[in-house]
Amino acid sequence: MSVLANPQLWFATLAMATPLALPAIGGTFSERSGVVNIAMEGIMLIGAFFAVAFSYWTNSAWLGLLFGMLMGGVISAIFAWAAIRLAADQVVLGMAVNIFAAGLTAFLLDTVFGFNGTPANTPSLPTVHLPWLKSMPFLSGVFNDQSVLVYIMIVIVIVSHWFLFYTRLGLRIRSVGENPLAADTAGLSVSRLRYTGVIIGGLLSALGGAYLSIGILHSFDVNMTNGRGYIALAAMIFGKWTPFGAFGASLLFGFATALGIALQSFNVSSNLLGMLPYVLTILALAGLVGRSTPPAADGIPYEQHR
Amino acid sequence: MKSVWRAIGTPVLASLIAIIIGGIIAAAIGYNPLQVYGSLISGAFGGAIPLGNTLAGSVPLILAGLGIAVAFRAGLFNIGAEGQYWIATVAAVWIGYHFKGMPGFLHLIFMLVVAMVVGGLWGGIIPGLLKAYRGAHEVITTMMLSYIGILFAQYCIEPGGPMLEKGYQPQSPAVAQNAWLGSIIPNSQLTWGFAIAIVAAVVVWWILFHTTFGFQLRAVGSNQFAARYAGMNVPLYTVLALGFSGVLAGLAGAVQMLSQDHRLTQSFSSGYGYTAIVVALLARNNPFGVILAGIFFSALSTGSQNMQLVSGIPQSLTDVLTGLIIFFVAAERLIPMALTWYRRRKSGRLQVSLPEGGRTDG
Amino acid sequence: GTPNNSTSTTNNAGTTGSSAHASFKVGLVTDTGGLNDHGFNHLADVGLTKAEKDFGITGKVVQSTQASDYVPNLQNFAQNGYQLVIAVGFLMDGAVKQVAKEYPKTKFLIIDDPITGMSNVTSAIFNTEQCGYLVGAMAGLMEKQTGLKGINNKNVLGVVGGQQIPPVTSYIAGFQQGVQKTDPGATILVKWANSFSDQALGSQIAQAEISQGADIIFPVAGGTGIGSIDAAQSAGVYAIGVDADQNYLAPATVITSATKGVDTATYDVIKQAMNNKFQSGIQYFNLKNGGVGIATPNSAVPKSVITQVNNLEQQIINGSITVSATMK
Amino acid sequence: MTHFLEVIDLKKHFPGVKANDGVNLTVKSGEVHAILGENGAGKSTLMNMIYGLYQPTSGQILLEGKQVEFSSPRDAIRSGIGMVHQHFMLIPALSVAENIVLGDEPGGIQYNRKEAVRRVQQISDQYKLQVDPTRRVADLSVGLQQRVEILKVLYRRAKLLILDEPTALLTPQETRELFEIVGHLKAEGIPIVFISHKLDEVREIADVVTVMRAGKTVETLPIGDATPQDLANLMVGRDVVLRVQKNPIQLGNKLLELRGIHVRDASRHERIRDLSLTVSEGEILGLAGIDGNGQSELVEAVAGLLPTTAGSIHLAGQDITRVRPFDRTELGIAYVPQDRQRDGLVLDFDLVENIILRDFHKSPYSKSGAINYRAARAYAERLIREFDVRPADADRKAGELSGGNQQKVILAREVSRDPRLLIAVQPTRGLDVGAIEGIHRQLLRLRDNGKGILLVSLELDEILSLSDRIAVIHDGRIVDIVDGDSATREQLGLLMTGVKSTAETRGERV
Ligand SMILES: Nc1ncnc2c1ncn2[C@@H]1O[C@H](COP(=O)(O)OP(=O)(O)OP(=O)(O)O)[C@@H](O)[C@H]1O
Ligand SMILES: Nc1ncnc2c1ncn2[C@@H]1O[C@H](COP(=O)(O)OP(=O)(O)OP(=O)(O)O)[C@@H](O)[C@H]1O
Ligand SMILES: [Mg+2]
Ligand SMILES: [Mg+2]
Repeated sequence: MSVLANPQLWFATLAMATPLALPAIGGTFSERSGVVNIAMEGIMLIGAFFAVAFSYWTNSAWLGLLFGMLMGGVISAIFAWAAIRLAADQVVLGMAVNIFAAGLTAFLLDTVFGFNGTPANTPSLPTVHLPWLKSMPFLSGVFNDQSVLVYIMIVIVIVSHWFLFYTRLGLRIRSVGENPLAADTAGLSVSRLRYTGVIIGGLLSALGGAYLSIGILHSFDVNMTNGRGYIALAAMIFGKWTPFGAFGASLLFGFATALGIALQSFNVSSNLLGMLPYVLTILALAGLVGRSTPPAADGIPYEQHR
Repeated sequence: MKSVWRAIGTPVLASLIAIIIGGIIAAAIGYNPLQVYGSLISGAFGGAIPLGNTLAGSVPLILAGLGIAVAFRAGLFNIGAEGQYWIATVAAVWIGYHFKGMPGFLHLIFMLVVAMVVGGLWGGIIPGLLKAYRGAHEVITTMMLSYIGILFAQYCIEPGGPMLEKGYQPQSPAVAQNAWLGSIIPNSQLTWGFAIAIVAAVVVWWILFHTTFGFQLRAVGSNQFAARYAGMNVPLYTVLALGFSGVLAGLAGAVQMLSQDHRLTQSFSSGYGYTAIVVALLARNNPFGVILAGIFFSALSTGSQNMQLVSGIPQSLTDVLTGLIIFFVAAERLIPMALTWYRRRKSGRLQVSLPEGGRTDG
Repeated sequence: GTPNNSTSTTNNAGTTGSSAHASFKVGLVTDTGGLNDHGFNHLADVGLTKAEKDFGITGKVVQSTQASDYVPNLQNFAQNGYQLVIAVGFLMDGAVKQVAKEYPKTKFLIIDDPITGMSNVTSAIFNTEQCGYLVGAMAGLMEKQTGLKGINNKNVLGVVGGQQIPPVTSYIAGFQQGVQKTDPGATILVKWANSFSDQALGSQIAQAEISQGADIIFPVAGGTGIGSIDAAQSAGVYAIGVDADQNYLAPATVITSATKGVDTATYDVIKQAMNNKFQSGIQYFNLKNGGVGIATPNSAVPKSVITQVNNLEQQIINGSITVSATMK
Repeated sequence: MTHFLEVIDLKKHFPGVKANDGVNLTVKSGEVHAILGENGAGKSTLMNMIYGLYQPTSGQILLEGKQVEFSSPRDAIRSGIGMVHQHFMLIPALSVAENIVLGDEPGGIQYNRKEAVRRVQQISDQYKLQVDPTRRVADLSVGLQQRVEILKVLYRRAKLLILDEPTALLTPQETRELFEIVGHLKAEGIPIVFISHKLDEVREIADVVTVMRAGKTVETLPIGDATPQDLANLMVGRDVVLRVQKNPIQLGNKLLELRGIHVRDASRHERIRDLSLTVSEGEILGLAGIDGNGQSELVEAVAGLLPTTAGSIHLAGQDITRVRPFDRTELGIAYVPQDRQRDGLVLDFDLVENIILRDFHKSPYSKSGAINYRAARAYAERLIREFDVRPADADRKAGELSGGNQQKVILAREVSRDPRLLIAVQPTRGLDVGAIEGIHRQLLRLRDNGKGILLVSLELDEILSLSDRIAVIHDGRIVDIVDGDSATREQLGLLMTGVKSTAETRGERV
């Protein structure tokens, strides 16, 4: 059990959960408004690339972050337009965005920066060190020196919960995802609310991507998200389409990954250890979490007979 | 005639738009769009060998795509065809080299059947049971089992792994050669696996639309409440539909092994399971549409390789183009919408527009 | 240097005229890792590009997206009259064997895979266990030196592996033996990422090793390893680059790199083929012929350490030390 | 009185259907204007255009003399139009209060939940439409959901009110209260458009009535002293029999016996307690009760969709308590479920597939697992003709039919499979008088052929005119069983509140 007592394990849990929790909460916004979003992977890549590229060009990681999110927002707005206005199949669109984003970021990386990527001196976001935690070595080991985005992520979890469940706009977004026709007859603009949900989702997914490229690392690499957007999709469902649930599921994934790394010291096949997050998820899902029911109108384009 | 046009015309037009936009992009970067597309088409269809390779590449997409379409028809999203493919492949390969000296034809059937059973268990029965009795969402379970399946296949041929063959290469022994699927077009990769894919599409179509099994599967998929009231066993059909889906993904793996790879190697990034999702959806989950969509995507893939060779376009740019094409095919409404807009603009110039009351948003 | 030829030389290649260089066409097929792999695909392309510039030949690269592309891509080059086709990676073993048989007039070079008995195929095998040995020895020496900045007294080294495949394990095998030679008491942590492109994971694995006391990290994991170097830099410990000189990633952190001359091998084989000196069979690239090596160490490495490592290098070259390519 | 709303030559064409084909309508301030018409005549379509949900193909809508073009209900709401829709426009996952205030929520950025609950409580008290504002709509019975729909428009304080079949699911008492509300609003000068198939109600409350037929308005007349018969004939275009003749009862053996059953609903609440009931061959047993007293659980238990926690169910002497739903249908039980779109039809399937939804596995519709579509189509086409389903197109998807025609499809399917026992829940909900007549005839024909029928309905008139015996359910128990011929509305109304009458009863106890 010395493995579990090592604060590094929990540090890694939090660090690995962040790039899952952000897109998972983003996806929660999108799906709560009724738009199935499996484009998180692609939008993360976009966010990751443009965050580091603009960090380099503007020489400011914060500006880079802003532009990275902005580009994620732009891509998700286009996605939203096709999904909402053109009532296109949302799953297909999501896959299209993923393929497109993977190609675009790879192409831009090669043509703009060359195969070795952005220079090593590209600025990245600061880490947070809380001196007053010093007295508690374990907590200090878990929380100190995490990227500032880890803290921002925790704030986002709380704000998202408040936003979805305690504000007027949140109520409206949820109602549109449950029954757009009813929301329409209540005088809400279904399309506007869905745009809102999808674009918030895009911003958060891009933030998750930026966490990878300028949060814990200093460069972009082709396909550097490595399927985290898809895991985030699972975390979103696992978390029953709530911010705290998505965060909890992300923590589980982060923990299992970190544990898998830690346990590699014990001479077990790394391929078998790599199964740990997935096995744990299935067990947790089957044993504890139970049924997760999506928003009733999730994935169904709202087509008015106008 | 009109319905045929509606079914085929819009996707074709949409692809054209994507192709034109892609051409503009290519030209802007400095490539000759005509050469780009010429090389794409000739790489995919220009001659017996490219055509054979395109058709060969479509086989796993068609088979896995059929599986995903079946699940969608039952209202279920099987996102884990990739892992079902690999776990079934492991089983088929093991059967293929472990039982030596069987008559080739029987051995072949044996492998296909085992792969289908394993794929069905992995993709269907486990997630199906978890969904039906524990409420676990199939997107998560199929995805997680997919990762586990891929890791298991990797484990089989890692150093010290149970299926590792002695030698420099980290790979399994090859399946008995007399069981390999024979080639249709010499020097191309096309084997009788393509025929299996076509037959599978016909069988799936027939099962979905002409049997009581398919009837119940679709009823459960469209409205499980009405299906319940009609006495159908919804949990059972959840399990069966996912199982059927996994069977087809498993078949895809076995056929690919018997046609192309013949053994487990370290190439675990086929991506067939993901592309097949797009294939199924673009085909509107119609089995015959899956054949066309499978060939279409395979052509994009084989053609893009030739495109790199002839026009020097990097692989990443062909991904951009592929993404655009999928996007526009999905957004097929763009065309009627653009037409309406165009007509309105034309007629708007003739008439003085009326003042509108109370209009706030569109 | 010139690679030592282990098998016969074929001089009947025929079509290549040494004057008409632009008509000498070389095709390069990457494996699914693509040109961004921070590894052999990229380096092979570097070698090809250099050959294009130096000799005025025509070079073309096709990046495979899936395993089933290998055969058609090789065929396509052969079909289009490319005299030399380069297949990067042992995954193309079967594909090269098949296509080389179909196109006996075309020459093939396969990287990292031993194919023998085909007169039109040459295989480049890199004895990366040798350079792995040297960086291992260097790391061990650093560990033993007390008072070096950034080195703790725990005597732990961290290895981050991409996947357990021969091109990776040979480096690590050498590294283990090198450490064993200079610092037998050291602990070597070996962890696997099962990915060559997950920088974030590479960073986490390195951090886990650092938390267990590792102060020199040796990633052999393509893009994943870039993340490990990044983590080492953030934690203020050292790292060792791989494949190419990766010092540019973090000049103060990367003390040296174990290099694998895929670029020079590619370049050399192109030159051989152009000059009708194509040699079939296996060509070994090792310390002796400069096919593998270590990059110039940075200032963190004491002179004495460098001297001892150079010593060991000589011993490997003259055969008094043999390094095994098999991991413990 | 001024012309508040004017509709001029309005047309709405759907692919293949001219839902509205030249509608003219004038609604004056302070009048209750009824719209009558057969199922599919185009009433709801018209209202949806006035409400901005559909855009007209051509024609004009004038509000207070000014032409309006609503691109969404948002615009209509801004112009002061409120509408109760025929099909619920509710969000089951949200609370009652949230559903009601949605679009005009109290609070600033933050949603003021307390204030919303307070306001909803206040109007629900004021209009005597009691619902608990904090409950989830999904947990409400349909009757309560109907109240929520009505509260929604009352909350918005509309200048023009459209009520599209608002009483279909209300108890007589609730209907009374709604009419009082309508009376108040009318007195305030608010015009009300009222759609109903219940002619008595129309006569009671409307000032003017407009009749629609096949997408056109055919006549507008003051209600005057038009009898229900007159109105019925006007809208159907032929003589309609409003109250069908019943033959004397020919009681056979006991068919369905419930012996002391207990049933829990999906959320594990016990909704049926120790209930016993018998339906015999050749009789119609009416089950009367206020909605939400266990009717749906009772039906689901008989169908096998909810397990009984105690007691047993017998069909013709055979214990079927543990028999699977599939086999129960095989044994001859047929259902007309309450929620036709949810439980009765697969809206994406065409009529052929919907008509064989239960019998697809039987000859001649299938043989050893393969479906015979030719036989199925022939059968479907026959039923479409017999039951006058419109449009008579077997290839049409069920979702494209009007509500009344959807109901006809279900009835056609269930009645024609020649069941031993038919359980019909609200079989004529939302149907026009002509269609009701047809369905009542079918039910009686079945009874006269010696089948048993369990008729569950909130409509006392329907129960009274069809039932041989009437069981009254309250809080999961049978309060009493009374004779169908002698029972009165008042007697049933009292029983439905759980008070056992002192009058002589003829019901048997098992
Ligand atoms: N679709 C939307 N996208 C983004 N924000 C929205 C959307 N709809 C409403 N909002 C925001 O919600 C709040 C209330 O919305 P709005 O004022 O449009 O509604 P309303 O019913 O007209 O409000 P009020 O009752 O205050 O008149 C505002 O902060 C508005 O900006
Ligand atoms: N969205 C739609 N698409 C196609 N056809 C439609 C649509 N909505 C209604 N229709 C058709 O338009 C016609 C009029 O339907 P509508 O719902 O207005 O009838 P109604 O008079 O309200 O009938 P009911 O009394 O059954 O409610 C019907 O034939 C119906 O099938
Ligand atoms: Mg209607
Ligand atoms: Mg308002």
